[in-house]
Amino acid sequence: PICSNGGASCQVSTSALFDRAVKLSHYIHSLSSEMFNEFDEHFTPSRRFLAISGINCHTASLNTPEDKEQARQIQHEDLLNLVLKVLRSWNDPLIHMVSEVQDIREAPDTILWKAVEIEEQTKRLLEGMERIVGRIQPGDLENEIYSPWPGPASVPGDENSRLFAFYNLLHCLRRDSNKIDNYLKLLKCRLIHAGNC
Amino acid sequence: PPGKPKVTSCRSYDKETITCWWEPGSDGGLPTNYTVLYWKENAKTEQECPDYHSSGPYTCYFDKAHTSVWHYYFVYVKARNALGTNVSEVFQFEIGEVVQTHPPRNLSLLYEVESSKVPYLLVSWLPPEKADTKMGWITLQYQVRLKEEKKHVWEEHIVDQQTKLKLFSLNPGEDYVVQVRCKADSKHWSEWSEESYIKIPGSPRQRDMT
Amino acid sequence: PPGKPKVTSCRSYDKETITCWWEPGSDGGLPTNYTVLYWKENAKTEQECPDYHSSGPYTCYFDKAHTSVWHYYFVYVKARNALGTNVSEVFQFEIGEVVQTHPPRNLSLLYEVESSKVPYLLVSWLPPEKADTKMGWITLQYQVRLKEEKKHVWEEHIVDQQTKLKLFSLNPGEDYVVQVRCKADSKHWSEWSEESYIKIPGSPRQRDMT
Repeated sequence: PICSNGGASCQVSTSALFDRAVKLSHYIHSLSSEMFNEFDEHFTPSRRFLAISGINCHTASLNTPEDKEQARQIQHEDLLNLVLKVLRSWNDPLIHMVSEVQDIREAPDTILWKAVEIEEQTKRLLEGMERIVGRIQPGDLENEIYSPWPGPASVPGDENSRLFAFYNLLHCLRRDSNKIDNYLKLLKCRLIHAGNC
Repeated sequence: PPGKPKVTSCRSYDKETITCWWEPGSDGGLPTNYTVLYWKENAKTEQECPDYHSSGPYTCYFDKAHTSVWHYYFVYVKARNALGTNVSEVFQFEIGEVVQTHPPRNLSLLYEVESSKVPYLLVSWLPPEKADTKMGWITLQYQVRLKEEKKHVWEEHIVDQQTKLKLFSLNPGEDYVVQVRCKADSKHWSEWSEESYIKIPGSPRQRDMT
Repeated sequence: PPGKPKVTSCRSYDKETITCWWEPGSDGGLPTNYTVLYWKENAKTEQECPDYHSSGPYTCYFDKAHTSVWHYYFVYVKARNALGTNVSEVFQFEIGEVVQTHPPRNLSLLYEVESSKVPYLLVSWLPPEKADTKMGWITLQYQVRLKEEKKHVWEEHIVDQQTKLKLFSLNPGEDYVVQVRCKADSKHWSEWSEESYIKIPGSPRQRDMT
């Protein structure tokens, strides 16, 4: 960009913003998948938790596109705001996750490192998304409406319920990080490459 | 009663539809009826397989209308005959875990020799059939492997989303075989593409290093 | 008043942190105070340099917490003494434009002579320190150069993302020097790596003086 001295044109290109956001979302999702698989192999080998009580994500109330057709039909402004909402919904749970993993006995160090890295990179991605949304829809940064986290759903002192609450959180993080990654790649193709990636 | 049937695996080639494969148990010679049933995460009721045929015998095909990405699926088979019934283990998955695309297509090789430059082999290909990379619904990582035909050790290169790769260090006069495969977010690489062959032109040109 | 100071350049070695270098103007012998100030794209207020020391004298270091990949940066220096103040031009950049990694490491040379094969020099190296290529945050392109020690003209080869290169038909009996450097997404090549030397076996060819 021709960037005159302090002029308005001095801004990171939208294409570069999306490039960096997609690299981050891809990285966050691959870390989340690895962390979920590691925890699953270490603590819940037969996934009995899942079969018995199913998964309950605090972001389930957010109306996210669930297949390609729905994703194709949604306006990009709405999809952008949705990504922002999902990211904001994870602010508190990620803080909890980092502290919680340090208290889980025998949790491998690699899980702790990933939890810290995910929290740090997600904050970074949120900053980037706010830039992108601010760029594409100036003045439209809905700040308050997102899906607040009700806090850990575990019974104090009950190790099993605590492990399951953490398992549920990791599973939802894997799922939501995949949604964010998928939607960002869609948006990048749509907005930067005119639907022709 | 009938032997225990089994859901052997489930795959999505495009992250838009799903196919599951199943096997009957022993039927002891009695006419036995098989029903594939499934429920989705947080669903109140289970449903029957929507299509037993499109993917061939002993399969269940979930078309786009019956496929949603970020939901867990629980699939099992029920066998029933005159002596009673038996059910398989529940096969559970999320689509992201079972995406395995078809292999990349149209693998082509071009040996480029430009003056004063190190020659290289340009390997290029097309994304697999049915994988919508254009819209960004699926993002693929590719892996190219090559080896000298008479050797056994493959040299592998990971390529992110691009559909071409320059390979520099090939031995003049040798025959090479090249393949490529791809992977969406999940753990499953596609099959390797068909093999492509090329003979690297003869002994290298004399170098004039004035 | 003090002479005009200057922000001479800014670099990011890892696309995660940034260092800027600056020079004071003439101070006419008067004790002069220098302040490095910056603001980010759309920021309402300017801030002072967070760290004048980590990168050495006359620098300003922005650690991860102060480095944003989403914003343009505007950096300038203010000089103040008893006679007045003076400010530098504003140095503006976004991180993608100032990435210059450290050079590649562990450059190694191996002359391979296999029967029935054309001998070649295998040049291999490791990515630079601190360049996080695993996350794909930085994609590097490499350039190798080599020449006969006693000659002046380098032969240069771009090798995309691979970390090795086979060079054929080097002159037997000659001493060669090899270096490698790399470039991230921006325009700045790293420094050249340290030189590596090798003598190609065999006796030098008689030069054909016809």
